[in-house]
Amino acid sequence: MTVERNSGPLLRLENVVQKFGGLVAVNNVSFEIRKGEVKGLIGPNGAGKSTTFDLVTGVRPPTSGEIHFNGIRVTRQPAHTRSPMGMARTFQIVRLFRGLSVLENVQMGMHPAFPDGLLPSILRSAERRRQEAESRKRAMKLLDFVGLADRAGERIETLTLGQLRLVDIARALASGPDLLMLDEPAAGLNDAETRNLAEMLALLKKRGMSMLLVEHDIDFIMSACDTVVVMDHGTKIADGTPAEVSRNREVIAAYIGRRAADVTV
Amino acid sequence: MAHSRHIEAPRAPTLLPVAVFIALGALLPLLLSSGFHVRLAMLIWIYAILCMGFNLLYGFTGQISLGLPAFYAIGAYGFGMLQTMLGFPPLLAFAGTLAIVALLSLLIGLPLLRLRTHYLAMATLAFMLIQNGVANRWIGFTGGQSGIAVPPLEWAGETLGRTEIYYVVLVMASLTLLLHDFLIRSHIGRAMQAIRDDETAAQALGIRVTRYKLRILVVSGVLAGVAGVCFGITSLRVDPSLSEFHVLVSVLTIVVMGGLGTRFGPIVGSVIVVLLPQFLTSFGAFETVIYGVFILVFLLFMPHGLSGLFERRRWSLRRRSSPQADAQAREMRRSAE
Amino acid sequence: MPKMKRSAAGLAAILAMTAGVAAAEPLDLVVCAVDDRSGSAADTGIESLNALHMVLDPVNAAGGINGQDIRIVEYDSKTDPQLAANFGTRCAEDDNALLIIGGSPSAVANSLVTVANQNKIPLWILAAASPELTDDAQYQFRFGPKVTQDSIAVADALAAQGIKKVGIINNSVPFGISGAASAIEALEPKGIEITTQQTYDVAATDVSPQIINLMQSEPEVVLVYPYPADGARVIRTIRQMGMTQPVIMPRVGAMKAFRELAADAGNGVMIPSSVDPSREDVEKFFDEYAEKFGELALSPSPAQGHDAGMLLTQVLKDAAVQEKIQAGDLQGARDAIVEATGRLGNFNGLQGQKDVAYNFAAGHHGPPDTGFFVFIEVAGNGKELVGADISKLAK
Amino acid sequence: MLMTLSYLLLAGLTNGSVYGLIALSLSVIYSASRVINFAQGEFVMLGAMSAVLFLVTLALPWPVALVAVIVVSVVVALGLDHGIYRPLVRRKAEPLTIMIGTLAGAIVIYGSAFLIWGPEPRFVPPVLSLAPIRLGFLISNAQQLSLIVLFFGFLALTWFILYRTRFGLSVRATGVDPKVALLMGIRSERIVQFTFIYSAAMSGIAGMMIGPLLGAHVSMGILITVKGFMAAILGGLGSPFAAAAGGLAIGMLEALMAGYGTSLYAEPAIFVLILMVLIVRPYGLLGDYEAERR
Repeated sequence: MTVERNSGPLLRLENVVQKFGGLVAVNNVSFEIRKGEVKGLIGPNGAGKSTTFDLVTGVRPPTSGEIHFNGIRVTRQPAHTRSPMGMARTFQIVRLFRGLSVLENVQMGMHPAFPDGLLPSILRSAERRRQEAESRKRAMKLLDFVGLADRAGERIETLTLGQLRLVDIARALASGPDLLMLDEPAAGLNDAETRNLAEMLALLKKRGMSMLLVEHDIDFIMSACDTVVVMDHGTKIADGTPAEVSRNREVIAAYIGRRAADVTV
Repeated sequence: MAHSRHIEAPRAPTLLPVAVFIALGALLPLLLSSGFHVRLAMLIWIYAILCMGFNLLYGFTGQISLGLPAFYAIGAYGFGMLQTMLGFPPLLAFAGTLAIVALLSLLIGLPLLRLRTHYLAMATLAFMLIQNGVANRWIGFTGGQSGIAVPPLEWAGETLGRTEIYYVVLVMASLTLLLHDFLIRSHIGRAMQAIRDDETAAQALGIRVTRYKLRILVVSGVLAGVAGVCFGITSLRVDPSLSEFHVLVSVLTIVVMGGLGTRFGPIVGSVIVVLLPQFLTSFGAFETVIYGVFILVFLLFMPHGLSGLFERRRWSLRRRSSPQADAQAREMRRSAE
Repeated sequence: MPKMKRSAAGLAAILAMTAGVAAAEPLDLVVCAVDDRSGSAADTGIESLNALHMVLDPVNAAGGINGQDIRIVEYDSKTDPQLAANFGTRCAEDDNALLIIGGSPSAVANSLVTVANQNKIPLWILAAASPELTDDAQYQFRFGPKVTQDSIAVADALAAQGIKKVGIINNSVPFGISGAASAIEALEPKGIEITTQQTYDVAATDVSPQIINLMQSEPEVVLVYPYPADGARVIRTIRQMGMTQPVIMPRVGAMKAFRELAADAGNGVMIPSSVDPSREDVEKFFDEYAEKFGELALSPSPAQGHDAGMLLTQVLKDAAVQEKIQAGDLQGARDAIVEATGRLGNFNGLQGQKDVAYNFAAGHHGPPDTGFFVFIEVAGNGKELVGADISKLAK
Repeated sequence: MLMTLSYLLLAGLTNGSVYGLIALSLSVIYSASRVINFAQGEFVMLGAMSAVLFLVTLALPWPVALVAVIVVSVVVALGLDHGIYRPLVRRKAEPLTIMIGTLAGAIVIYGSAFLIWGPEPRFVPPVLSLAPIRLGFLISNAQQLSLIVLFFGFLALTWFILYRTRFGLSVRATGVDPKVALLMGIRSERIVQFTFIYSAAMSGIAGMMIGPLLGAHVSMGILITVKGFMAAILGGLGSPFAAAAGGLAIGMLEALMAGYGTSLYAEPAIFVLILMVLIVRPYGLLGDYEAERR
């Protein structure tokens, strides 16, 4: 897919609203991600960050408002169209494919590049074989990048949760995205794994990868992100650098108060 | 996080076993003394064709169709009727039959693939019952319960003998096997398994889930049709019993025994299911119970079937079992469900 | 342990052992019985096989034929035509059978016919009623009447009594559907109007919607094509709703399960039967059968098995057949059996009216077209079957 | 006119009650385990066949026979649960693979019944009278009417168990989310075991009561189950009451189709109708409950 590169923001949300029956889960949220920017999306439980993430990744269309990616209106485009456009995501609950090996899981990220359909795949077999070889090589490189090259042939069941998240990231990177969207990548990881993840994200950032990061862990997000959007009760209450946001009174009020409640759960 | 050491990607499976199966098939008539054995061999290939379609659909894509026997029957009926009623030559009748089953699968699949698991299973079962009901009732068209005759295959004015027909069936089975193998070893097979394992994730990676399901449904329908045509040319008859429950039971038994989602499960399973009743005749009334117990034993103790025993060894040898990893994998699986 | 032996033989066969038959040795007298002994048509297959044994066991006990025992190889086709075709082929090619006996449901018989013609082996069909089975027949013969003969017998009787309007009700399994279809085919040329054809599901507990339509179509006579249990349901409902018309129920009406379930409602149900209970030899045979295998209703299947056994002993004794058997010429023996069946097959069996013979001559290969049926009637609240007076049809 | 219609409705109700009973038993199991039990019809067969054993062969009085039929059903149900369902669940088989397992179970049950009773159709003595009963201008009999009573009785009992007992609450909770149920201290295996037993008893009793009307035959199971399957998906598998309603709907449709349309093509036509309903409502007519949870 040829995308005309514009000079505007990579991702733009305009007055996005999502209602479930009478409940307003996302209320008039707008923000942007520039190229090379790492944006965090945080908020207490039920703030609407996961719903917002779903809207951006195309799990469901918003009730109203617009979403643009690379200057293209993607508001109502179904989920499967996002990856070819350059949007790749990971999942909070790791959703790797159980029946495939680690390598094959990563190769799946490159799927849209292959010929579509049965006949083209058979007819253009030379091209397909070359692509297949290339995709294996690239997938190995990505596995090497996340440090799991030696596990390439194994079933994903044999990996630890931390390793699974790394495979998920490698799979997302495999599509060669312009924007990498990570849904709570640190959830459930131990300290060492979290540090490892942070290092890797920093490396990706250094290579110029734009990212949207939904996270629960405030420390993780504050250190990893250029800018942070804070949501509460479905509304955006702050948008700025970690330093700015952490000084924001509304954020502190909303967050600290609720966080105490979170802890007791 | 740069890793300097270079690790080779694990090797992709080769075509060698496929070639071995086809070569065995080609040699078989030379080894078999009686026409009865050749007939059994033909039936094995016919069931293998039918079940490779089912394997692609359920074993690899996770979509069940209990209506496959209907397409099997329609294949045989279509091949016979296009020749006897419209005077088509066999090749044209073959092409026409495939077009009919493809179109029907598409028509059925478009609306039904929205259904999930048991609903899809029952809806496709309803399709089989409709086909069977009509085949039994519309006597003027389908010949009712005694069915219709399928004209024997001819070559240059001569009716083909059993061994020649065997090779016709073998060619069909080999093409099916190659297609089956091509699909599951290519990016298409990966996508199919991705859909089976997690539709949401597959969608997020840019796979057009519905379109893939529909394609595979059509492929499985067409393969069932091919199996039906092959049945027609071997048995020279087709009747409604081709879409009765026992065919469905055979299909399910074959994939379970052979191994769901394996490369050669349908062939291995067909060998067992075709030969087993021939051995079980000596058990008289115990036959049915033994048959049922057989399926159960395979389901319970050999989840990947006979074929899986060989194909999966690669996995189990490498498997590192740490309790922690196991627990986490379990947790992951549970939350994915 | 014959079981062990047979499975070992099967194993050897599957492993593609060559079974070289030495040319000079006489052939074994192997006869295959491929029939349904489980599934919905099991009774026909079991009864006919029992009767076949009743005839052949004494023959074997008395030294067989020319000192050779007749061996029956039994296969259960389970109402599965594909399985039947496999077994048929196995008989022809592995068991080196001289002929195949069996095939009671039409679909099974049909697939056996294909096998018989491919392998050039004689096939004696027992109960299967589908008319085209013996069209242009070469290798296949049948002992039971065609469903059309059945229907023609009914149509003749109805026409003779001046009946003009007949209502038909049948179940939705193949037996009911094709039975009704053949009845319609036989009745219409006689100028008899079909007032309605009603179909019901065998699993339906209440068939009154169909009976109401039947009643409102005001037939003079009702024809029913059911299985035993649903037949009883139908006849009960017919009588419950106050319909008093005569009811004709081919085949099933004679079955014990039907008569038990229908009880008093079954009284007067008429059945065209190929077995005439008033014949002495028939009565004697059924008494003997009951002694060996338990009480049995008047059913054509044992009679067919018996007649097949009788003809078989005659055919195997035939000089032309024996010559080929002694020479070890299997195909020759099979062809000779076909020829001998046609030649010896004009004999009086237990089926048909007294002194009416089978007609296995070329171009016919089955029971005679006339005089094969008698009408019998359910009486005594289902306990008895007696000769029927068909003049009661025209009230 | 009115008479015809009333007859059709009564027949629809009677037949629908049988389909509804099967659908109800299928759905009770499904709602706790997410598995369609292909062997459900075999319990109807077992009910009918063992009724012959207890009532005729052993000549027991019918209340004793009824208890014996229930015992047989429950024992076989336990075998199904422990021998097939649990081992498959423990090795994390897909629901459809478990369904194939129950199909194998059905073959084993059928094969064993064949060994015991042989292939002949049996006569099941009616518990109630088959003599005509007049209901205004309608005529039926006690045995037929008892099926309607049985159906609504079991419907009420199922409702009571599910909605009026603590145990029912845990059954429902297991159906909604086995993980949450586990947190609440509910062992879902226990619950599923109960649903197997309960459904088997229901079907066994149904078999004993249907037997005198349909006759008993070892291969009657699958014939009966098919309509139950269709009823369950027509109404909605996820809720026992929706499935039962599906049974009534099929019974009524069949009667009306036979009464006013073609009786020959009634069965295929109804299956076509069910497919069309599923196209519009993928989780059945009343399946909103399940659709929302996805």
